Amino acid sequence: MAGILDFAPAIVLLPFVSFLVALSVGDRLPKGGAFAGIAATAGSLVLAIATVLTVAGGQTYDATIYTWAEGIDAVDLTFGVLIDPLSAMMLLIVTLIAFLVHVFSLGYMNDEGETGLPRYYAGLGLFTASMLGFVVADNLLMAFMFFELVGLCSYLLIGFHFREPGPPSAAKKAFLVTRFGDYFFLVGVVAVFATFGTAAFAGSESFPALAEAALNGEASVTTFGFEPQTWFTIVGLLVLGGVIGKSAQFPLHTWLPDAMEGPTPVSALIHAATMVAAGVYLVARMYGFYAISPTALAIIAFIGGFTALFAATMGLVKREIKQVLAYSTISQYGYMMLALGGGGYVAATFHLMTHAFFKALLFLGAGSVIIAMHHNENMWDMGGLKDKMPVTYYTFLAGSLALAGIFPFAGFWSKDEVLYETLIHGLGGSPLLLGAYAMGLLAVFFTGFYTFRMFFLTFHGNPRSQTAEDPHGVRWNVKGPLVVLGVLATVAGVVNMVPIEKLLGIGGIDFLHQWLDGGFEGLTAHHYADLIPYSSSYIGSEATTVAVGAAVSLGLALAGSGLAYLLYNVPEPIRHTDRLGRIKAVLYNNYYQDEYQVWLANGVARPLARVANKFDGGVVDGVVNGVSGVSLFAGGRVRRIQTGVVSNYAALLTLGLTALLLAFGILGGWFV
Amino acid sequence: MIIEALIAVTFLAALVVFVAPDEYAGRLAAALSALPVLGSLWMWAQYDASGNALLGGSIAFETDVVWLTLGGLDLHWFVGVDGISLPLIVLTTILTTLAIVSAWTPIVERQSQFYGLMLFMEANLLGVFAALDFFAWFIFWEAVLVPMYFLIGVWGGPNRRYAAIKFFVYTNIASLVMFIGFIALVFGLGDSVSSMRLPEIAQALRAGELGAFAGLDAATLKTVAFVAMFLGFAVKVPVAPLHTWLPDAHVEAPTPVSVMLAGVLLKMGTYALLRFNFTMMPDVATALVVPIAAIAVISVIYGAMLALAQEDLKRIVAYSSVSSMGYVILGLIAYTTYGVGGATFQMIAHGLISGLMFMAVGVIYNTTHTRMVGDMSGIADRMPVTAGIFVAGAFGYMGLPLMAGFAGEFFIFKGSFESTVHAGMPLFTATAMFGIVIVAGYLLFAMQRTLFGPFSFDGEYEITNAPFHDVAPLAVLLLLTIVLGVAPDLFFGMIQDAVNPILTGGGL
Amino acid sequence: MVPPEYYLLLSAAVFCIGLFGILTRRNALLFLMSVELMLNAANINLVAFSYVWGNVTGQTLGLFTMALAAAEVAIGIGIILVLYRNFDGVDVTDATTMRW
Amino acid sequence: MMFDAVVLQSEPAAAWTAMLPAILLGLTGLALLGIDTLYPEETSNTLLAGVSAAGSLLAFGVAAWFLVAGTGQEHTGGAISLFRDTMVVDGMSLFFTLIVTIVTAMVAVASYDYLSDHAHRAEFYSLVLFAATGMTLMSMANSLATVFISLELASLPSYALVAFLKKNRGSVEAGLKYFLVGSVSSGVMIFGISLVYAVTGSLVLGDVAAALGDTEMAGVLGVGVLMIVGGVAYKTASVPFHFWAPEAYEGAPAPISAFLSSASKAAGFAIAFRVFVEAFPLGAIPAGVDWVLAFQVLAVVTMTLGNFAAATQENVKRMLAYSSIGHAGYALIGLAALTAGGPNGDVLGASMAHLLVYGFMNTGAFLFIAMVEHWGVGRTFEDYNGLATTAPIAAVAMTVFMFSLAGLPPFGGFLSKYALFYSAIEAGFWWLAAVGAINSALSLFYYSRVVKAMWIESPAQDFEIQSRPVGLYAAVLFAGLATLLLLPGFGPVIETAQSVAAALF
Repeated sequence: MAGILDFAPAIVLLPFVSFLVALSVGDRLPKGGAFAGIAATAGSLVLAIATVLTVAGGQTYDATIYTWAEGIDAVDLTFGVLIDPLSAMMLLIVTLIAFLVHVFSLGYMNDEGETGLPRYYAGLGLFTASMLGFVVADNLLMAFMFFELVGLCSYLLIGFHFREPGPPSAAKKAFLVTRFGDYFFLVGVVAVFATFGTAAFAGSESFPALAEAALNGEASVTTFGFEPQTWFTIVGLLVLGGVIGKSAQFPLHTWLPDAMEGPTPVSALIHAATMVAAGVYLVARMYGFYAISPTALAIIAFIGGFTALFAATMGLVKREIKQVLAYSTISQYGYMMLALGGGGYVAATFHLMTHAFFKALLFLGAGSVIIAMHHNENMWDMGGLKDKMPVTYYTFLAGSLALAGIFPFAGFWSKDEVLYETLIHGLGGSPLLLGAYAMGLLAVFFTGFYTFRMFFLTFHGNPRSQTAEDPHGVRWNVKGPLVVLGVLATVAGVVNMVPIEKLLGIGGIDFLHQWLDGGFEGLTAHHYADLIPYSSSYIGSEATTVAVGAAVSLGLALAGSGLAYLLYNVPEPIRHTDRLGRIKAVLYNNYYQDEYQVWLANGVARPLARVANKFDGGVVDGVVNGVSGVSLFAGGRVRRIQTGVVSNYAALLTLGLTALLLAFGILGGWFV
Repeated sequence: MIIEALIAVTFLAALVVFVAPDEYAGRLAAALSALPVLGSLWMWAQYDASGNALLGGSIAFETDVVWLTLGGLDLHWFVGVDGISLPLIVLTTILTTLAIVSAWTPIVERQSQFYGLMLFMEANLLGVFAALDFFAWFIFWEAVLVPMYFLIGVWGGPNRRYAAIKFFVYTNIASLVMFIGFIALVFGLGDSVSSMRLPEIAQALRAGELGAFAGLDAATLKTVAFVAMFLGFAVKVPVAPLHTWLPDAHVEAPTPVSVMLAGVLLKMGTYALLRFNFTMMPDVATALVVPIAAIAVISVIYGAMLALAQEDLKRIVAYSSVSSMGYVILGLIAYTTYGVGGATFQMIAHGLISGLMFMAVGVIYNTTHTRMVGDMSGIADRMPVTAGIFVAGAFGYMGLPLMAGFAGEFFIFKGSFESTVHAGMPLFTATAMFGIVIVAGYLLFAMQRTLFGPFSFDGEYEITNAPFHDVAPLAVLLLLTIVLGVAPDLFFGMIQDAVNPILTGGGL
Repeated sequence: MVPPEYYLLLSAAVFCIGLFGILTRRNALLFLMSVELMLNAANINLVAFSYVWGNVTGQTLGLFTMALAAAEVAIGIGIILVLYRNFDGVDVTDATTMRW
Repeated sequence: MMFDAVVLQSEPAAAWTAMLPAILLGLTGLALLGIDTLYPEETSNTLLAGVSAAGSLLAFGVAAWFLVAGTGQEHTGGAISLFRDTMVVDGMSLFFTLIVTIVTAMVAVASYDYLSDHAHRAEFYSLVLFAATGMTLMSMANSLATVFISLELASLPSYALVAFLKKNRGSVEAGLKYFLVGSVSSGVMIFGISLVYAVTGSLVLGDVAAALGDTEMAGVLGVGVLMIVGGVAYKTASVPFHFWAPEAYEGAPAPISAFLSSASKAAGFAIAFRVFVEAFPLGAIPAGVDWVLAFQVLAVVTMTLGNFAAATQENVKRMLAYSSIGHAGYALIGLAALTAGGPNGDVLGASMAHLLVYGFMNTGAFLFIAMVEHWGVGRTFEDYNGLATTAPIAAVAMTVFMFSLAGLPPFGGFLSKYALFYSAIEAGFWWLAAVGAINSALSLFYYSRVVKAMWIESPAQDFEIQSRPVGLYAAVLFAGLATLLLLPGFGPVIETAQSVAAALF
């Protein structure tokens, strides 16, 4: 079928071409190669839409397009494209966000007279290409390779302003922390190869399928002396390491707030569509492998729930607008992990999508604000921007409502389903899940609070600084993307209105469920639903459960937002969080997470290295030099025999001869 | 005859350059060194052999004539290549040319001697990788040291005398130990071999025709010889704790020499380990798997930790070579297609990348006249191209996918993880793999402190973009690294083909 | 007749006297004389055992030895002469410019 | 007793010619004296050097021709023995003649420049030639008597040559020490010979061996044998009779140091090999008299002492002197690794081949020093700093000598040393080979110090080289070339050596 799906590789290649263009001749192009990037991402977007439509038509695509290393008497290592509902949806999201970010960059970078634009657009292009490659990857190795390239691009873009001290350090931290996660991921990849002899995602010979078969005793795989169940859990957790790193889950979340040093559009790209999304997407991609391991699922869920709450609390007290958004990102991805761990595959995907929209929106909105504020990000210097930048204001409002999970904005639906899935499976006999659910629920309140604290501080009240008095205007290339995303953030929820369906009994409006039920055998939501080790039970009936769950979460969200409204929607807001005292200090310092990690690097690794160095110079090399020293000393002694006095020579000569004579005489028994 | 032609041409080139006047020497040497490059590429294009040269595979470009007879053993002039040696020959020729070009700036005195010695070394290196008779091989093997000794000693840094003599004596003693070990094997084989041709000896050993010698029964003799040869080669590789000559040599040596040292000379050790220990005595190797794997892991982690402690960019790269070579050992002991093949591939990959890194450091040094991380910052502001390539090379060193380093390392990890020689291999592998985190650590720190941040440099030198002929070799190497990373099969195919025969039989 | 062992003992004694002289005398000339004693110790053996074995080989060599001894002395005196010139003295222990 | 004369006449005329090389050398020496007497005033240095070089080269040519033609070897009817078996011409004697003559030739050519401003050149050349005659005779001596006489014939001129620089304290001191130690050693040796004669009643090596079987005076024989070992040790500069060597080599004129350390040493080994193999064969010797063990001890001690002492010298010439002691230790393996019924031909042959290669590389090294002395550069390592910049060609040659002496490929010294150790292992003495190997590894350190000084160090004071001594250059370059070519060309050498050595057993 030489269908549109055969052009899937082009989706990846177009941004790559723009990368090459911007890198090679970017400085000779207008706008530093921006248009190349826009054109490329637009092309990818079009292709992605076409792809989605085709997939909607029931087609899927899985083909090996390049053999990276052909094994002789060994497995081949290949690159392939896997297009199924999940990847198609993700392609759409990524290309859309990337396109909008490119457009927005015109306003944020070009209009602000940044230098080094070719480098910037080259980075964006490569970033997009890597992420798209990761999305369409049809096996774990290819996924890992593009996963790493994503990491590289984040390094390059976060460190874009390399002449300042901050960005390079942040970039280094981002790469290093995620590298730490990727170490486990790589071990996992190798382990998957060693266990199953393949790393394919789809098909009967894919490793999730083989793992499932192995558990049912239908296939035999190398499990290195473990129970298959245990070994699969171990492998799954190894791969999870990469996820935790990239998706900034506890305890590897520390890099993400620092990554705010990068240009804001890049932050939008990183948080909404590319790097951070990659982790969650990976779990969804190989969900069939996690679904068979209760332990892995439980751990994912708990990490997710904890991160959601943990990050939300830190978001409460931040001063910079981007910092708040950063922690909200961490927290939101926590929700997705929670859903995945809680068996809510669809919910997670759903939240991934909605979050992509409203978080991109919020970041771009923040970018717009930052332009207006002449790159001052401190919310306490803002205020009263409401009337000066209405477009930004309203779109930002939509985004905030979505983030807070207020009905009927997109965030509400997805977050509600996340919590709902977790709840019912928790009730189904998994107290751990209930715990995670509780944390998620609590986080909803905080989310509402910090979101609107940010919102009111930024837009309402009186201007608290000169720049806030008359902010710098923004042009179409900023407003356009905001509007698009604003609409999406508002309405995207319709694709999966499960509560409505459940409550009003309107069938068939859970489009996303149906969507994700398509595609490859073994990669469908149904299949996963059969796999997950949870049973569901309800508070009373299913409908009541839905209602209760929705009501509770919505209530909490409203409560949080309301509190923020009371405290901060005043002309002269004061720093109420100071009342928290010590707690605020703890929160503001992110629970001293960075401190201990920096300590691990500088307080443990480096001294250890220095000790090793001393040992190497002193002992190991000392032995080497010692040997030569000893021989030279011996030489110095030996030559002393040569006194220079000929009589001594005669004496020594005689002695030597006599010694020989005596020795041999006794030996040979001459004197008997 | 192409191999003889290659070696002869290089020797002649060395002679010509040695007597050429200084002002042309550099250009002349570069031009002449292009001939072997073409030759080796032609060989690569024409390569038609298959299998392992030592284990009965067909040998490409073979020549075999008797040289002299000693104690009933024929010494042959026996050269030829297989899938293992050919990539290394290509690497050698290319790297030499690039190193010569990169020498144009830093080498200012006694140039004709310098370039002559470089070419002389290249000729011997080609001999090392092409020779299939032990004696011819050993003569080339030792002859490589002589030019290296001068290159470090004459054109090196302030402490060059110590470094040169240390390198020279240390590696020579190592060769001696190895030599004794091998000769013991030959005696143990007795009449079952009639010459010192490696294939003959390898096949005899794998066929278990080793007898007792010097009061040692066959098994003990084999183990002793294995250990002796392993130690001898381990110094060259180098493997911790026999590595201490390396940092001194690297720090003192001028850039192009470091490039050759890290790029090719270290590979002599791993190549010899593969050809001798692991091809000829797989049974002993697998019996000693735990200590060998342990040594590999220690080299990786310990080397990386040492690199983390360094302030001198060159020392950083030098120690990270120790770390990377540890991976190679790990791959060799795995006895899987991906393990041994990956190790061989990693030799090429590391040759390119370490060459790239040393050259990049050299280019920075040419302008700043310092290599100390603390002495400069924000260099990228003044020399963006160099900085860009430096960053790319550094990421290559960290094993960034689609660059040669990742291919080599991943092959090794995969191969050694799934290796069946010992139940602990997955654990060893996982431990060694942590090196990829540490390497990222020290390279990122070094780059952040030297290349990025606000520009500051407390030296009287004007810091500007490097001349084209300094940057060009870097670009070429970067390109090659990426090409090999995207299409490893350019070499990996023939490598696997030559490696697979090692993995079966011979007491495995 | 005198048993041959006696000749051996005699020659050994002479030889040892010569050796003793070499070890104790610092005067080059006396050194030379002591060497002569050693040579003559050998001559005793040669001549005596030539008689014991009833062939003249030993005696012939004895003659040669005497000649060689003379030649040696000739060279020796020459060297001692230049020694005297350069180190103004014939004490063999004076010449120690080269050592170790 | 008239029989000697009678025998001489009754000898077939052809047999005479077998000694041609020795005779040629002797005649050349006489001719030089003749020239000197004809032109007492203006004896041309060129003429003298030319004649002596020509004479020794002629002798070399004849010996080589004999060797190729197979004179005195199995396939042409075996060894040619003369004068009632007191002299014998066979492959081995010819082989050593080759070494002696070629070294003599090189020394003669080199002396041309070295003596350019000295008096008494004719004496110098003729003494060299007479000593060389003695050395060739040593390689032919087949009776303890001829052994002793030829040895003295080689030694006496050497004493004079070492002390040749009469105004130079070093030279005189060297001569003195060489002479005193030498005379003592010859005293010891002749006494040993007399004891052996006392036991066996014969001096011809073959007869001695025959008479060994039924002796009850094993003790006396043992003492005699050990004393002969002493005499040999003196000639080959082995412990404990090596004490003269460092001073003699350091103090003597450099060409003479080359001459003694190469040719004289080789000749010493010639008699050692022949005497112990022929007169005290392992089969016949009484169990108590284990001279192989003695040589094993000497070999180990000698090579170790030589190398260790050389490692810390400041004076290049003295370092070379010690290194030549070390090499004597290596060569002694040829005797130390002999076994009844072992591969003795290989062992002895390997040792001979090593002596040949050593003849080139060591002579070359000393002649390089002669060149440096000729230039008036000092003798210490520091004085050699930066020589490569002023005299690169000669420096390359010296580098070749140093690495070859260290046994480094790709030079002749590597193969000869390898062959030596290999044959030792072959004979079962792998520990001897191991000691040798360790020692040569250590030796690399001090040899490379010379190289380091010449190439790596920068000259302390930049001296101007006024002259390019033709003779010295010719000799040094010839030696260097030979050292290099002896790697690919080692095959015929080792094969000849081992075949002619095998003929002894």
